[in-house]
Amino acid sequence: MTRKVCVIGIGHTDFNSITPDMQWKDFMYEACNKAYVDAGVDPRKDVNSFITCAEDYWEGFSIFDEFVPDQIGAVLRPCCTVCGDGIYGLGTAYMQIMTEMFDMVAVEAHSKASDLLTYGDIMLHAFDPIFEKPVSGPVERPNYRGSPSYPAEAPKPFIGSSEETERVHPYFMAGLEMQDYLKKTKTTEEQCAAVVVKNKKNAFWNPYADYELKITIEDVMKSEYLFKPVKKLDISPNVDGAICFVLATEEKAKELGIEPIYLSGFGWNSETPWLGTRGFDADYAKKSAQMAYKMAGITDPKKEINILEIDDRFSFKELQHLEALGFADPGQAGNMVEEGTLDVKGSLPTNMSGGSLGVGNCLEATGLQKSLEIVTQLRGHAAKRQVPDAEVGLAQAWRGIPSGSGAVAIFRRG
Amino acid sequence: MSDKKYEGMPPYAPGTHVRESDIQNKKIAYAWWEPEVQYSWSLGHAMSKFLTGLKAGKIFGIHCKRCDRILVPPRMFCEHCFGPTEEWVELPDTGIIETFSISYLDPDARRIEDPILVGVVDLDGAPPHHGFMHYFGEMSKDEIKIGMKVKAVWKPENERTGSITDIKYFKPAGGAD
Amino acid sequence: MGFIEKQTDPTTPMHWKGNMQADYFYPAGIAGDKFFQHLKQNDTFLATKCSECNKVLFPPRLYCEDCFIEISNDNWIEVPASGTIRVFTVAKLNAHGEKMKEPKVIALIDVENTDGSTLGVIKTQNLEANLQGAKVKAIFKPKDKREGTMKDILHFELI
Amino acid sequence: MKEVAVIGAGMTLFRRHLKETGKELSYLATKMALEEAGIEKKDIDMVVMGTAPDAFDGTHMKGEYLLDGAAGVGLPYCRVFNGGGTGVFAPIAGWWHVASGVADVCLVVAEEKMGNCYPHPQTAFQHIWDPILDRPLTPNLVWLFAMEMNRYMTVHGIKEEDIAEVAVKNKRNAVGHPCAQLADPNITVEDVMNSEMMAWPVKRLDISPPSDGAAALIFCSKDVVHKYTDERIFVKGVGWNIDSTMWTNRDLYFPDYVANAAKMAYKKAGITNPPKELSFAEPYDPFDYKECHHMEGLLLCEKGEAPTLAREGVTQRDGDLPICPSGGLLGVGNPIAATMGQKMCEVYWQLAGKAGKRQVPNDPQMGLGQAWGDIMQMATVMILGRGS
Repeated sequence: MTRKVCVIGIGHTDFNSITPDMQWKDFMYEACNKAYVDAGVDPRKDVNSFITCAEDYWEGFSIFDEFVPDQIGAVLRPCCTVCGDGIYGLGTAYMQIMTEMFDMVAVEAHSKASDLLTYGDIMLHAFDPIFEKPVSGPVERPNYRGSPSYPAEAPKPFIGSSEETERVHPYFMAGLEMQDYLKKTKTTEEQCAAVVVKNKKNAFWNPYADYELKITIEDVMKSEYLFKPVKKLDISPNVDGAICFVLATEEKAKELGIEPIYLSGFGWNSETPWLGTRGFDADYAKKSAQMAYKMAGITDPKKEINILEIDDRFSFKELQHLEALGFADPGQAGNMVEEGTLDVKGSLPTNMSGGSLGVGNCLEATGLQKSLEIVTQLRGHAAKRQVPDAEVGLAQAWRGIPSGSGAVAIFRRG
Repeated sequence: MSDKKYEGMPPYAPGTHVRESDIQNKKIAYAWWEPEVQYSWSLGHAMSKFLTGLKAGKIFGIHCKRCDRILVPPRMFCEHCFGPTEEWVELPDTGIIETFSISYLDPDARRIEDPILVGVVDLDGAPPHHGFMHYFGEMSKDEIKIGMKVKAVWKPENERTGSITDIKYFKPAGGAD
Repeated sequence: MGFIEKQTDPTTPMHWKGNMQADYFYPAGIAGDKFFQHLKQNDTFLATKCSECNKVLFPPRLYCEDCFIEISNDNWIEVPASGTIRVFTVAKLNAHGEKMKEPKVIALIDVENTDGSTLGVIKTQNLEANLQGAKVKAIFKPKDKREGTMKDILHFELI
Repeated sequence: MKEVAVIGAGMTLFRRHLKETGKELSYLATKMALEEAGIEKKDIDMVVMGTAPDAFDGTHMKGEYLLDGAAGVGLPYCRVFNGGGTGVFAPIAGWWHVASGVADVCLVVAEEKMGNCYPHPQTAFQHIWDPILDRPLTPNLVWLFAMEMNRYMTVHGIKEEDIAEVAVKNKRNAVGHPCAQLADPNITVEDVMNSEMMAWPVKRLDISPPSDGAAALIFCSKDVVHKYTDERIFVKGVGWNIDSTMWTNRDLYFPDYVANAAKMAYKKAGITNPPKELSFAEPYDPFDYKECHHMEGLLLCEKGEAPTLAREGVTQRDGDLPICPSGGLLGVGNPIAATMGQKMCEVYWQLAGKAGKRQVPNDPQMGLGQAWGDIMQMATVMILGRGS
């Protein structure tokens, strides 16, 4: 018999713009601990494999995997790091369980964005070093602070001097992509603003959301252009938060007496890393959804899926992703948000958690934050933001600038 | 299926070797980049207390009651039982050398004449093999050995900053093994 | 499980500073080397054409990422260092999140006679203008100052 | 669970600096593996990238940067990473992609370009240490190994000369390897013993060099293997295990995590007597003592016995238990994740009888590859074997 994989435990920390009282280890421990208690399992006895989703430069270590096992319960157990969004971790756990080697797998992802003093510079470091990075500004360190010294016998083979003094913030890519999206689909900036209004409003009903705001479309339209056409309010601000999921086989869930929420499909896909060759149609979202739909046996997503949590790290991304995932025809997602289709009472409630605009951008934990909301909704635990009769939900995340990669997970109530 | 004749796999070794001198003489095209990558990690309660202790000339461990184990360096949870740790314990600043190296390399991999003695101190009062990495001093490279009793040499109080370097090094404490 | 004690005194040490600083040199690669050696001597670009899908790839590559075949030496073509602005943005923040001394106009420029595009800084006085579809050309450093990097292109200018 | 076969492998030259970009190296290795398997990009369902610290190549989210060279454009592509363990962990991830039934054909690419970090990858290694406890002491990576080697030697009373035999063996084995960076047919134990002292007990020739390089491996499900090849080489077992971050809270003389990973893999492969049932092994040998340490962790000999086996020639290519017939990291080079080339690619080539001058005699049936990573805490093990 083929196995079925389900979520048996979820746990998360509070989401805050800064969390100075907790080291990353304590922070991860808190989330994992809550997930293990939620599932009623002992990580040292019951969980067979552990996965963290992290990138070195988001953490400040050359090998972050070193600093993981203790706080997630993985000492002397199989444990690994997946360099991707949290949904990549869920998919990896799914595959590990399907090999029949493991019955229970924990997946952790977190953002400790407030540990980063140079967020923009770190993101710039992800651009192609030969053709793209140099366009952003000077190649020499603009503020030379505390860098290592060099042996005299190896003078720096420095080249590429310029008269510039500062590097541009990598969010300029969002400006380029948003303009391309507006141009191609005739979506308006007001429609993108409506996404901001909706998600910031939803955040009021989500106790862990950190960026709730009562504003109007006019307020958003008046906010400053930072990367035209991206305005300050179109950008989701960073937040700290850690999330842990415990996945297991259906049999294990039954043994534990837990009402399972099935992870019935996942998918991920990547577009070219060359910015100049990329189509900017969120093709990664389209292809990863196709993979997930196929795995979950979904043929008509519009009819079969009740609730969505979609990457909205920039407001236009929510609309672009809705279209790529097949919930709207190109250029139509903007109308959906204006007509209220995406509200809690609409036919396709989207980002009830408040999304990244309302909760905050939690870097590689974004996909798990989206999945967290879907699982909470499918369990019927979402209180004031509860979508009635939600049976099937979809979580989607993008890996952020400058990548063209993203992942999708589909959850189903048992 | 490939019908290559295998004289020794890999069948070929693609790649173009570049010598250090080719780079210095700029014989190949390349790009340069100096990333600005800075962090301010939250210390958390355990490390905060540990560093505050060092500043006061004390080494703090913490007791896991379930495992009956003193953890040093301290942390707020025990990685073995996954439970919380509870009772702060002040440990003596003595121990034995768990292992060591005699390093002729400085941090940038440059050679040095006067070797650095470095290793792990297995602290007294903590379970066997529990301690931290530090320097050794007031002993020669011929004297240092595993199992040797050592004692911390602290910086003067006004020079301490709340860092592992508030201890200058560990010196011989006298008495063999 | 959980914590018994937490940090309650905000005057105790809260943070530890550090970095991951290092300097990097990136060989431009087999294709990149050819491109930049050309750029040192010429005011034009090189691009590569995939013999299978016939796409003209810019920046030039050793291989076509879709067809996954190597691009042979005779499929290198010379193209003008000019193009059309596909999209642009006026960036006001620097990497530290502070206001830039002067807003920077960055565009994705479809390079003439190719299927690819490049990021480029546009020198323009009018920050309000819609630059979509505008024709631009690369302005280079003088030949004797060129080092074979993207920095040899000072900026792009509207034609 | 699906049985998983290996159908192709590839690797590039290993050198301190290579002219190719990381993308181009990934392409060259991938291309070789595709050619050997006789398939094209369109046949691949999913891609796994294994590449170690971003701080070597100097690109944040390095997996995303490399993906076009690894045939990842338009495909499900993900990167796994656990320091030095990645070289065998990426194949393990490739295995679960296929074993789970999610992919029929999975490409695994491993790449590293340590030369980008200027002037020396040592700068990046400084950032693998705990920022609060270790980095203020400005540690050098070699210290870590020196401390572990010292502990290992002292507990068992092992002589440096015996450990040096390992470096001699591997650098000589590498002579048959076209990608090798440090092959030396004439090296002797005296050469190793007289080489420059780095951090006692570690000397220059005890260490593998930093390198640029890439490797690739292709896995497919048993259901489809007949389409591609007549060879039948299967993944028999996998195992991985991690120990605590607090490396100063355990005795370094024996790697429990290696033993755990090995037991997991042996159980899966149904192996009860590893030294007898394995035809050869490729344990991770970034330092010569590590080969011994890992042989013991892999339960291939008693604790403290491995250097004796090296001295007595048991681990030579024509010995009873050939260890690192590829030349290992000591001979071929150490581009961290790309050491998949001397580990899993080599095990495949040996079992397929394609290892040429490096071929282990007597028709090997089962081989093991192992890597080790993070801060002396991660072990990854994979066993390949011939099947029908």
